[in-house]
Amino acid sequence: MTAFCGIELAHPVINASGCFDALAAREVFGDSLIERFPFAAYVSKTVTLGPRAGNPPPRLWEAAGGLINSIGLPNPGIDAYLETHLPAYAALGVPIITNVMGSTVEQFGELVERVALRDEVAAIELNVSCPNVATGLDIGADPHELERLVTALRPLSAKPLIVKLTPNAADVAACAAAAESGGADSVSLINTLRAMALAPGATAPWLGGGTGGLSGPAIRSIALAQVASVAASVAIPVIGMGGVASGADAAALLDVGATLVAVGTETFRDPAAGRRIANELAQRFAENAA
Amino acid sequence: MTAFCGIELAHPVINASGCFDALAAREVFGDSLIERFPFAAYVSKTVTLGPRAGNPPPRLWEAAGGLINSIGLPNPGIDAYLETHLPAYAALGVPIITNVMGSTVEQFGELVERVALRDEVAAIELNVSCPNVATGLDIGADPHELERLVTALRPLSAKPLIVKLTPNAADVAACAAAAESGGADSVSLINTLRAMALAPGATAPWLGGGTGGLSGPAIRSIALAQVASVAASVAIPVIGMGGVASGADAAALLDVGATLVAVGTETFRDPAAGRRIANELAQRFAENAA
Amino acid sequence: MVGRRALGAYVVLEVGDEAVAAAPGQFYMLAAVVGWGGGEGERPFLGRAISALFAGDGRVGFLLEDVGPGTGRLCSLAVGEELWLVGPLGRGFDAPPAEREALLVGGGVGIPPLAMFQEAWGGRALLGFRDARHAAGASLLKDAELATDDGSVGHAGYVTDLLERELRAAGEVCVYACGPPAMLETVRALTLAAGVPAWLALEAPMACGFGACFGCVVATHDGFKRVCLDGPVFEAAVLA
Amino acid sequence: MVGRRALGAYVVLEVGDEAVAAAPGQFYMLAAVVGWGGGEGERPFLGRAISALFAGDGRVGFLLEDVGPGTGRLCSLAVGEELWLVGPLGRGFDAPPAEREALLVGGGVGIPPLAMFQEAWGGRALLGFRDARHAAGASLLKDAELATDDGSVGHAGYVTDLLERELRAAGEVCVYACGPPAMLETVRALTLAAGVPAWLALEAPMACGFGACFGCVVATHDGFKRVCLDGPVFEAAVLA
Ligand SMILES: Cc1cc2nc3c(=O)[nH]c(=O)nc-3n(C[C@H](O)[C@H](O)[C@H](O)COP(=O)(O)OP(=O)(O)OC[C@H]3O[C@@H](n4cnc5c(N)ncnc54)[C@H](O)[C@@H]3O)c2cc1C
Ligand SMILES: Cc1cc2nc3c(=O)[nH]c(=O)nc-3n(C[C@H](O)[C@H](O)[C@H](O)COP(=O)(O)OP(=O)(O)OC[C@H]3O[C@@H](n4cnc5c(N)ncnc54)[C@H](O)[C@@H]3O)c2cc1C
Ligand SMILES: Cc1cc2nc3c(=O)[nH]c(=O)nc-3n(C[C@H](O)[C@H](O)[C@H](O)COP(=O)(O)O)c2cc1C
Ligand SMILES: Cc1cc2nc3c(=O)[nH]c(=O)nc-3n(C[C@H](O)[C@H](O)[C@H](O)COP(=O)(O)O)c2cc1C
Ligand code: FES
Ligand code: FES
Repeated sequence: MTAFCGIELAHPVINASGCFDALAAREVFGDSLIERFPFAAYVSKTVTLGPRAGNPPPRLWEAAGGLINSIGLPNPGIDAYLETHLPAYAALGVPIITNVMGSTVEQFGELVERVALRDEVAAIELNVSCPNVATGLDIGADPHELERLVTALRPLSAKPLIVKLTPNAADVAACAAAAESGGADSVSLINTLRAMALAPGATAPWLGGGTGGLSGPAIRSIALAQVASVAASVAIPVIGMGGVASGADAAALLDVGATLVAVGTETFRDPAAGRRIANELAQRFAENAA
Repeated sequence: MTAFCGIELAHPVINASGCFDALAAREVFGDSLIERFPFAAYVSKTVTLGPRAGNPPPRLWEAAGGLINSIGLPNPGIDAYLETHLPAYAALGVPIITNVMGSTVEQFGELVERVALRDEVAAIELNVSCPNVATGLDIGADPHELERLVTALRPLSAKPLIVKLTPNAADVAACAAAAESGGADSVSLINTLRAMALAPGATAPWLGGGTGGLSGPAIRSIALAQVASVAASVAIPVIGMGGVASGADAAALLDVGATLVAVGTETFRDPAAGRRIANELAQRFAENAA
Repeated sequence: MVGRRALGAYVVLEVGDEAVAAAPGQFYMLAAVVGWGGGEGERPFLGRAISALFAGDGRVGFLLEDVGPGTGRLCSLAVGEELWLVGPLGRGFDAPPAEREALLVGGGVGIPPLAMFQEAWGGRALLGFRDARHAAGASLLKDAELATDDGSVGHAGYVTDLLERELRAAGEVCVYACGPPAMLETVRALTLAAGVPAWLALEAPMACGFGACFGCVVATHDGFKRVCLDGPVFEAAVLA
Repeated sequence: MVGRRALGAYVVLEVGDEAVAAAPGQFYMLAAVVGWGGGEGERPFLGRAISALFAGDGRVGFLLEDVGPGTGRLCSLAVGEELWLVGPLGRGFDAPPAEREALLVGGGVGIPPLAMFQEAWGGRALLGFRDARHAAGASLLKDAELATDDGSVGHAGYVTDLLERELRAAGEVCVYACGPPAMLETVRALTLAAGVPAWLALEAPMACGFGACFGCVVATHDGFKRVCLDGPVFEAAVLA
């Protein structure tokens, strides 16, 4: 068992927000998914106040050792999320972390207040880092703004608040420390790095959103550096992610100070990656103990 | 011919600082190197006031689609550089760009003044971005500090000043604009991204320097996004680099607004990469013109 | 992988799988276990979506054309080499309404869904190809009428010319189509104009194939839909 | 690649090249043109430094052991597959002084420089291996005295035990060594203590192999030196 902000988890591997649609996966892989859910907790895709359609396609570009996405945070909005999605997630049998994003402190406040009312939710993750949406980035990259935001949100919920930091910052450790000062219970990182690709044979951007965010093995070593520097700078637990594809990758993040590890892009290649990585981790611990 | 800050270049492909030791290459590959020097200009490795030994080994880690280095800017110091290296570089037959780094405005000032006296030097590149040395980073990531630095250095030399920006910044375009306001003639980017790796089977960092910088194909799409955003924000010419391995990669950087392209890590795999990429570029232009 | 044969410009792969039956139009995500990625540009990284050509008795078949690093590697697989396989995925074609004749319209690597459709429910096939080498793929269906761009086999021109002719001949038909985007767009326009029901099996760049990434969307009158989850088969009338 | 054969635990590759003669201890940077990178961990990305085993007449030979993704791919190459090759690189061994007997000490994949040395200038070889399967590599030299870790061939123990014996037997010798870091460290300590001149061919992680990256340094009394440019052969006395 792994303890995280007072929540008991079966193992330290969870999904990265936006990289696993549990309802779609159940539709595709059937109820066996719930019996053996690959992750120790389920993190929702980012939810905003109103519904969002997301960016026009194409939304994906395969990069060297990774993926660039410009999905653009499509989601049904907080009403539909709370009414339809959340009760369905609750049936997964693992703690639910709801990830929210607003463009202003007020929007964030409304989102946190509404989510706080729901017993199904174990923790709230604040996406202040999505590189596809200008507002989220601006708050998350500036320690002062970030501290102000978290300070304002802290009184609105007794649930653990996780701040998902932006990696597109000069000093991520300073941002993490600001989140901690504001009252965050945990920080998570890294989100995708701003990236771009041109259409083959053309001079225009390939992605409908213009730019996108890079994830996958290409960002693994950047994630490790940022998680190490953040974990050394704050006392609150850290959720590490970025390019994790194996137990060894997960172990490295734990070794530099993360409490949990999240898996995103690798689940696209292997839908059972969460379970596989948790098993590989358990085996490493067993070998080290022996 | 390509024009850059009043310098005429045979083609738009130059080397990235620290990724090609022209003297060593001549020793290894012979004088044929000079007859067909792979780059249109030669950028020196970063030079500091005093000599530096660099970081303890190991200095290299192979990452997914790239390389992490913690070389630590070994160099003979400005005296030996001006006395021994520079005259040898001058024999290469291409314009010389000298890359310098100080820890303070004063150090930078002394470096620029001394280099400015030398006719062999066509332009000066200011390394305000090396992630391996704390000081370089701090100046380059903060637009105000950067503008102050460039403003102070501008009167010290009539030679073109190129500011090599750090990619580990929240808003690289703002840094570029600050460099331009300070009087820079050009900006170059991207330098390596802060990254880390653990030794296999260990919990300690592999690299002697603790962390290092990621280069190569893994950072290509990040470089393209940063170069595009910088080129859209400044009027001065931009030198684009980061993961360039082919004419197509170079063309993409030119398409988003770069004037020159620099090649680093790819020259490790193919010492003639500069010439190959310039040829591939020329072929593309010929095809597009036809 | 248990079998491999060339078919004109294509390669047919046969892969051992725990034999879930796939519906016509369903697909799998495929990747080679060894030699996936690396080399120039370090691609492929993600799996590749490939339609089932047949499925059952512990085997799944695929029809491939080498158009890039991913399909290139899959085409180069030798018998005995291992594959990552996720599927069957997506919503395929439904059985055709009894009162209408099914017209199967497609071409190129779009023929596997149509071949499975014909095997299950019959239907008359109109197929288009670049040239004779590609037209060899038509042997996967029965009695197909052909068109080739270069006129080397069948009608010289587009397969949609053949469809236009059929739509003018006022029979009660419905259309099932799979092929390159431009072909499907023409099928959509023609059938809509003719008031004939049509179902199209679409392609889109995919990262996951099971609804996780929201990367493969297509615009419909009801907003963006995931091709991998809500499709790849869509009724022509719902597409925006 | 023009030739390939197994030799115990090793593979010997023969590659066509424009036949620059290489000196004993010089090396090449090698990468496969196809299938370099990708797969688990997306490595290898850079070329791999491999010593010449022979060179001339348009051919270069290499001795390889599969210890990771790079050497693994090189070992898997079939005749006819293409290689990227940069070299010969580095400073190899110089000819031994006439007045001293050359002792060649090494093991594992460190034997190619010693084999070329013996071919050029003679010398008596003391070689260490893990076991009999690896000791097959000794056939690349003439009349080598062997040690194996498991005692299956020759002396049971380290090759440096044999060197210690030789250094006690007060002949006028000089030592040329190539092998794993721990072995070379012992050779350095023993020869230094005995006041015997020794040259060591070192290994270091390399990105370029031609002095460009400053990544391969070793500490000497004169500061860090690049193994690829100033070495790989260093006199034992200069190493810090
Ligand atoms: C549901 C479905 C079923 C399919 N069925 C089949 C089938 O049965 N047989 C078959 O052969 N194919 C089929 N395809 C098509 C197949 O999936 C693609 O051709 C394949 O993914 C191409 O991969 P590649 O690496 O070979 O080529 P790529 O190089 O990926 O090129 C394919 C196209 O992708 C774009 N592209 C180029 N570079 C990139 C990049 N870096 N990132 C993103 N996009 C890029 C370009 O538009 C290019 O033309 C199907 C596709 C779908 C969605
Ligand atoms: C001058 C010279 C001559 C050589 N001659 C020969 C020869 O003749 N024959 C031969 O077989 N070998 C030779 N070698 C050794 C050979 O170059 C290495 O064994 C090879 O580079 C290993 O590559 P790999 O991918 O197979 O293994 P790797 O996985 O790269 O492992 C090799 C070692 O590198 C380290 N390592 C692991 N992961 C990484 C990483 N991601 N980045 C950096 N380091 C890592 C570890 O210490 C590991 O033990 C020589 C080396 C040098 C420098
Ligand atoms: C397709 C895709 C969609 C994503 N959507 C979200 C999102 O909605 N909210 C969020 O906070 N992060 C989102 N992310 C970022 C991931 O949660 C994660 O931080 C990042 O991908 C790095 O991890 P990885 O390399 O394991 O994918 C998304 C990433 C991808 C690839
Ligand atoms: C081994 C190595 C050494 C480098 N040394 C320097 C340096 O001395 N000064 C500098 O400004 N940049 C240095 N860089 C950064 C490169 O100039 C370049 O900005 C970066 O590597 C991205 O380009 P690439 O992906 O083509 O390598 C170095 C990079 C590498 C890989
Ligand atoms: S491919 Fe990921 S949602 Fe369709
Ligand atoms: S390997 Fe690059 S300097 Fe030696």
